[in-house]
Amino acid sequence: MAELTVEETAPAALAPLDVAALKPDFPVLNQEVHGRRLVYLDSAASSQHPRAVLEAMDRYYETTHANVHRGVYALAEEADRLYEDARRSVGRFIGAPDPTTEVIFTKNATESVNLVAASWGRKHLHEGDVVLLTEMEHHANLVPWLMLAEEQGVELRWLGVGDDYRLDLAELEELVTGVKLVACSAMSNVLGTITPFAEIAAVAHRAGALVLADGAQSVPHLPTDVQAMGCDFLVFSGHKMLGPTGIGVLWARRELLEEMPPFLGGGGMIRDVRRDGFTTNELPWKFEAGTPPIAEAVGLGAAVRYLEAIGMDRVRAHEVELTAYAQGALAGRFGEKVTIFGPEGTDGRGGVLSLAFGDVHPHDLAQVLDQSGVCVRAGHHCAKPLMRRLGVNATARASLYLYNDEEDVDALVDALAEADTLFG
Amino acid sequence: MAELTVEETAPAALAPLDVAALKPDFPVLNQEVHGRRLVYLDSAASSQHPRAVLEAMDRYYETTHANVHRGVYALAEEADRLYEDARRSVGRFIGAPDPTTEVIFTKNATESVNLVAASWGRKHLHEGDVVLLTEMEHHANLVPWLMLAEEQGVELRWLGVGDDYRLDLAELEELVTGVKLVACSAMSNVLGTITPFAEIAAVAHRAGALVLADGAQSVPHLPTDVQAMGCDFLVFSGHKMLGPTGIGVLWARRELLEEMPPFLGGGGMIRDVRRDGFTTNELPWKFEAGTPPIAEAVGLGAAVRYLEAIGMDRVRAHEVELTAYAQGALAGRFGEKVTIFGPEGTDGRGGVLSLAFGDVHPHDLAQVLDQSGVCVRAGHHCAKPLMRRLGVNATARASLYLYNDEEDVDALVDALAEADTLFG
Amino acid sequence: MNGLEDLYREIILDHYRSPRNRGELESPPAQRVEGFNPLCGDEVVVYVQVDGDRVTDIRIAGQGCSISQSSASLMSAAVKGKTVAEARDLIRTFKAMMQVHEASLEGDGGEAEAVDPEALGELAALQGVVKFPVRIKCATLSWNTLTQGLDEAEAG
Amino acid sequence: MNGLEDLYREIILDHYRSPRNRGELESPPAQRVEGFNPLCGDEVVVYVQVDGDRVTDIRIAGQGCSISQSSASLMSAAVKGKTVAEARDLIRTFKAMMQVHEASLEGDGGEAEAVDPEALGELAALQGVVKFPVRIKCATLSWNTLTQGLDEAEAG
Ligand SMILES: Cc1ncc(COP(=O)(O)O)c(C=O)c1O
Ligand SMILES: Cc1ncc(COP(=O)(O)O)c(C=O)c1O
Repeated sequence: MAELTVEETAPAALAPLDVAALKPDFPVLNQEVHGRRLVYLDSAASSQHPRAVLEAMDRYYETTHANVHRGVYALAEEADRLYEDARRSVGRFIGAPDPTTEVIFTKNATESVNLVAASWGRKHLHEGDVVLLTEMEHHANLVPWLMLAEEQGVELRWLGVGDDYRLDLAELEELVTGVKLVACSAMSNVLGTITPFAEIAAVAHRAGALVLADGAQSVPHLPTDVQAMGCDFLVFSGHKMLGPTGIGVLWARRELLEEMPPFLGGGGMIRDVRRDGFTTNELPWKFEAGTPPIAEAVGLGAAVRYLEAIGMDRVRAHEVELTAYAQGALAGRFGEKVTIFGPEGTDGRGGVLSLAFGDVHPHDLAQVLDQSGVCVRAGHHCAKPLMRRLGVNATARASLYLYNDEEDVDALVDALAEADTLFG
Repeated sequence: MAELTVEETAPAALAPLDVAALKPDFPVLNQEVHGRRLVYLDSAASSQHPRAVLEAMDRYYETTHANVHRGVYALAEEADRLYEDARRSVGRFIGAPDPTTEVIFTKNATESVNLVAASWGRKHLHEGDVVLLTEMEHHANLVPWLMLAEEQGVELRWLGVGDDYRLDLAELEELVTGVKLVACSAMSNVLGTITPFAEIAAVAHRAGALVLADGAQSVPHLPTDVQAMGCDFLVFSGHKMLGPTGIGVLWARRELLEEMPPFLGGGGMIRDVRRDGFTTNELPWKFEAGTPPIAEAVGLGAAVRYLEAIGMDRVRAHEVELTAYAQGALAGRFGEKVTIFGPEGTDGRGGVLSLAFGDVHPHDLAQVLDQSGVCVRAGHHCAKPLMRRLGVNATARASLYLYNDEEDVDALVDALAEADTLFG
Repeated sequence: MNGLEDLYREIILDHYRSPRNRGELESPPAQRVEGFNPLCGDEVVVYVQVDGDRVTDIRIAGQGCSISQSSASLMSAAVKGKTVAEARDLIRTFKAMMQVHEASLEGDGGEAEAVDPEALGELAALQGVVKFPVRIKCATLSWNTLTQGLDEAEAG
Repeated sequence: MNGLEDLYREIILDHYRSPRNRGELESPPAQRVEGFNPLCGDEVVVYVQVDGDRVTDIRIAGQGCSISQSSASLMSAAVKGKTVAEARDLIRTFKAMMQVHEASLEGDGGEAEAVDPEALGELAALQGVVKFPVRIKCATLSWNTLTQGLDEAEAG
C-alpha cells in the first residue's frame, strides 16, 4: 500500500482494486484457523485493520501521547494537533462543510444516536411528537428512540420493507406527515439495501422533518457526502471502516449542534463551572466530555487516509463486482436451497449477504463454516424487528470488504457444500 | 520488565522500584524535546504506556480482532474471551467481589459518572433530594450532578476543603443528614489529597446515603479494594493507569446495577426488541450499548497485569518517597517562593504537586519548563470550584508516577530556576 | 470435517431432525416457561406437567439450532416420568458436564464436579459441546428453562 | 533558553510587569466586556469608552499569563485615542499576524494576509507567539474582547 497516495487515485479511480497487493496490509488475514486459511467475511460486524492504522496508533503512543485540551508543553500540543487533524480528515471524508466544529467524536455509532436522542430529542420531542423509523433499523437506531418514546410519550412510526427488500417509498409521503425526525439507515446491515437517502431527506424536509442517517454500514463502503445526502445528522463507527474500536462519529449541521443542550457533563465540555451551574464550551468540545479517544482518533484518521488513497469509488466498484460474483456462485451451486435476504442484483445494495441455507440453522451453519476457516456471523444482527418481518429468528451473514476477493467467496461456497453434506 | 511476574512480587513487595530498569519499557520517555531529555510530569492528566500494553493491543488487532457478543467463529470466540478476561483482570485489580457482572466498560471515568447520574440518579433523585459533593471534585464528578440538579431539582451540598488542603471531616456528620448520595474523589487531581474513603463511606452509610468514589486518580496510584473502601460506585479511566485512551470503568454493587434502568440504548444491551418496546440484557452487558472498546479493554487488561506484576504497594511506596524528595527539593531551593497546594508530608497525599511560583503565571511556567523538556500542566485542572477556593485561576501541576525518579524531580527544580531567572 | 464430529454426533442430529416430545400442553395445569438466548435469538418453550412429585409429561416448542433443539429433545426424553428430585439431579449432572468449560469461560474458577457420563445415558452425546464454548449456552438453554418450570410447579 | 526569547521579548515582559491602562471605567457610559479562555482560565475585562467615532478611553482588568496580559496592555496603549475605524484596522492587522499559525492550527486553510510589522509598532513584539500555537489564544483574547466592545458600543 505504501505506493498509493491520494494524488494517484484520481486518474486511476476506476482501475480495479488489486486485492492481492492489498491483503498483506492486513496482518490478521495472513493466518490459519483450524488448519485452514482464514477467510474473513464479517466486516459488517467489524472490519480488520491495515498496518498503517496500527502503526499510526503505536507511533502516537510511543512518541506523542498526552492529554489534549491545550496543554502547553510540546507533547500535548502535538497530541492536540493530531487529534484535531483526525477530526478534519474525518470531516473531509464525509464532505462536512465545517469539520472543525461539526464532527463530534463519540465511542461508537450507538453513542452518537443516543447523543442525538438525549440532547436534540429531549429538547424537541414531546408527548405526541412523531419519529419515523424503518423496519430495517439496527437496534442502535431503535432503542434510543424506544427509550425516548417511553420517557417523553413520543410516537414512533415505521416505514415498511417491501418484498424486494427495499423500503416502501410509496408509503413515505403519507407516513412523514407531522413527523419531526426521520431516523433511517443509509445501508442495512442485514439486507445490504442502500436507501435512497437524498430522496428520503427531500421528502422529509418538505414535510418539515429533520433526518438522521445511520451511516454505520454506508460510510465504510460508499463515497459519502453529507451535503448530497441532505442529512441533518450522520452517525457511524470507526471499527467498521478499518479504524480502531472505541471511536464513533456524530456529524450534524452546525446550527443544530449550536442550539442542542450538552449530553454528557465533565471536563473539556465546559466554559466555566460554579457551584450553582456551568456554561458550555464551544463546538465541537461541548459534546466531548472527559478525555476523548485520542489514539483512536489518530487511528481513524489513518484509516480514512488509507481509504482515500484507494478511493471510495473503487472500494464500491470492487464490492459491486464481488457481490455479483457471490450471488452468481451461490445460486449456481445451490439453486433454491439458498435464500439471500436482500435486493437482487447490485443496484442499491452493498456486499452484505444474509443467507438461509436449506433447513440448516444459521448458528450451525456458522459453526460448520468456521471449521473451514470461513468467518460469518449468525444471529439477529441487532435487527429483531426486521427478523420478524423476514419471518426468521436469525440469518447467517457473509459480508464483504475491500480485502475480500473471489477466492474468499469460493471458500464460502465450498464450506456451504460441506454443511450441506453434514446436515443435508 | 519481562522478569517480573505476579508470583515474584509478594516476597519482594516492598523492595524499592528499580525505575532505571523500568523506564525502557516506556518508549515515549526515551526521547528529547527541544534538545532536552523528555521529563514527563503530567501523569495525573494521562499516563504513558509500557510496550506490553501496546503489544497486547497490536497482537489483538493482528491475530484476533472480531466483534464480540458471541460470534460463533473462532476469531470472535477468542475476541469475546479476551474482552471478558480483561473485565476479570480489572475486577480483580479493584477487589470486586463479582467482576463478571459488576465491572462495566465505558469510554472514560466521565462517562461512568454520567451513567450513574442518568440511570441511578434519574430514578432515585427527585425534587429536594440531596447529593453531597466536595469542594475539590473534578468537573467529571460535578457537571453530571449540576445537570441533574437543574433537570430534577436535586439539591447539591458541599463538603469543604480546610486550610490543610484536606476535607473538613468535622462537617461531614452534619452535612450528610438527609443525603441520598455522597459523590467524592478518592484522590484529588489538584491537591493530591487522599480522602479517608472508608471513613466517609461509613458515615454516609449510617446516614442512609450511598457513596460514589471518583477513583480516576486513586486507582492508578494506590492499592484499591472496593470492599475495604466501602463504596457503592467506583469510577476510573484506563488512560491514567498505563492503559489506552477510549476506555473507562464503572464498578458498582450488583444489586444496584440490577435495578438501575439502562443508560445508552442499542445493540448488545437488549434481550429483545419489538416495535413497542424492549427488554434489557443481563449484567454487565445491559450497560454496554454498541460495539465496546474491545482492543482498549485488552490493553487495559495488560496495563493491570503490568501494575500487578510490580505491585501497587510498591508503586505507592515509590511515589511516597519521590513526593517527599520533591517537597524537600522545592522548599530547599526556592523557600517561600514556591507554594505547593496540597497537604504537607506524604501521609494521605499522592504524588500530585500543584505549584504557585512567585508571580510567574502557571501558563508561563509550563511554557518555560517545556523548553527544558519538563512537561507539567498549567490551568484549572477541571476543578474550577476548587480553584476559587484556593483563590487562584490556575496552578502549574507536576504529577509523578512509577516511571519518574529523582532525576526527573531535579530537572523540574532546575527548570524552575531558569523560569526564576527569566521572570524574577 | 475437523473436530465437528465431536459436536454433531449422530444422536444429536437424530434428535434435531426428529425431535421427541415436540408440542404443547394446556397451561394450566402444565407450567409453561420460555427460555431465550438473546445473543443468537434461540427460543425454547418448555411445557412441564408435574403431578405430585413426578414429571408426568413434558413438551417442547420454540426454535433454535441443532444443539439447543436436540438438547431439549434429549432432555424431554430423559426426564419424562422421572420424579422431580430425579429430574433435578439430572439437571445438576448435565450442567456439571457443561460446566467444565463454562467455569473457565466465566472464570469463576469453580472446580467442575466430576461427572459420570454413564449417569447421563444418551445425553452424554452432548459432551462434545464443551469444546465449543459459545454453544454451551445453546445446550443449557432448555435445562435452565426446565429448572424454572419445576420451581414454579413446586411453588404452587 | 532555547527559543523562549522569541516569546518573551523584553517589551512583553515590561508590559506584563507594568501593565498600561490597568483599571476600570464606569459602565455605562463605557462598555464593559469579559473575555475568557476556558482552557487556561485566563480572564480579561475590557472597558472601552467610545465617544462619537473615537476610542477616548480604555481600561483593562482581569488576570492571566504574561502573553494575555501584555497583549492587552499593548493593545490598550495602541488603540487609545484612535478612531473606531482605525482600531478595527489594527485589530484586523494584529489578528492577521496571529493567523499564520492559527490558520494552520485550525486547518481552515485560509491564506494568511501579508502583514507589515511596521504597521504594528510595539505590537510586533508579539509576533514570536505564532511559534507557540497554544499561546495564540492568549494573545488574541483581549483583541476579540475589544471587538465585541466596539460592536456593542456601535450597536447602541
Ligand atoms: C479526579 C478525576 N476525576 C475524573 C477525571 C476524568 O477522567 P476522564 O477524563 O478520563 O473521564 C479525572 C481526569 O482528568 C480526574 O483527575
Ligand atoms: C446499521 C448499523 N447501525 C449501527 C450500528 C452500531 O454500531 P456500533 O456497534 O459500532 O455502535 C451497526 C453495527 O453493528 C450497524 O450495522
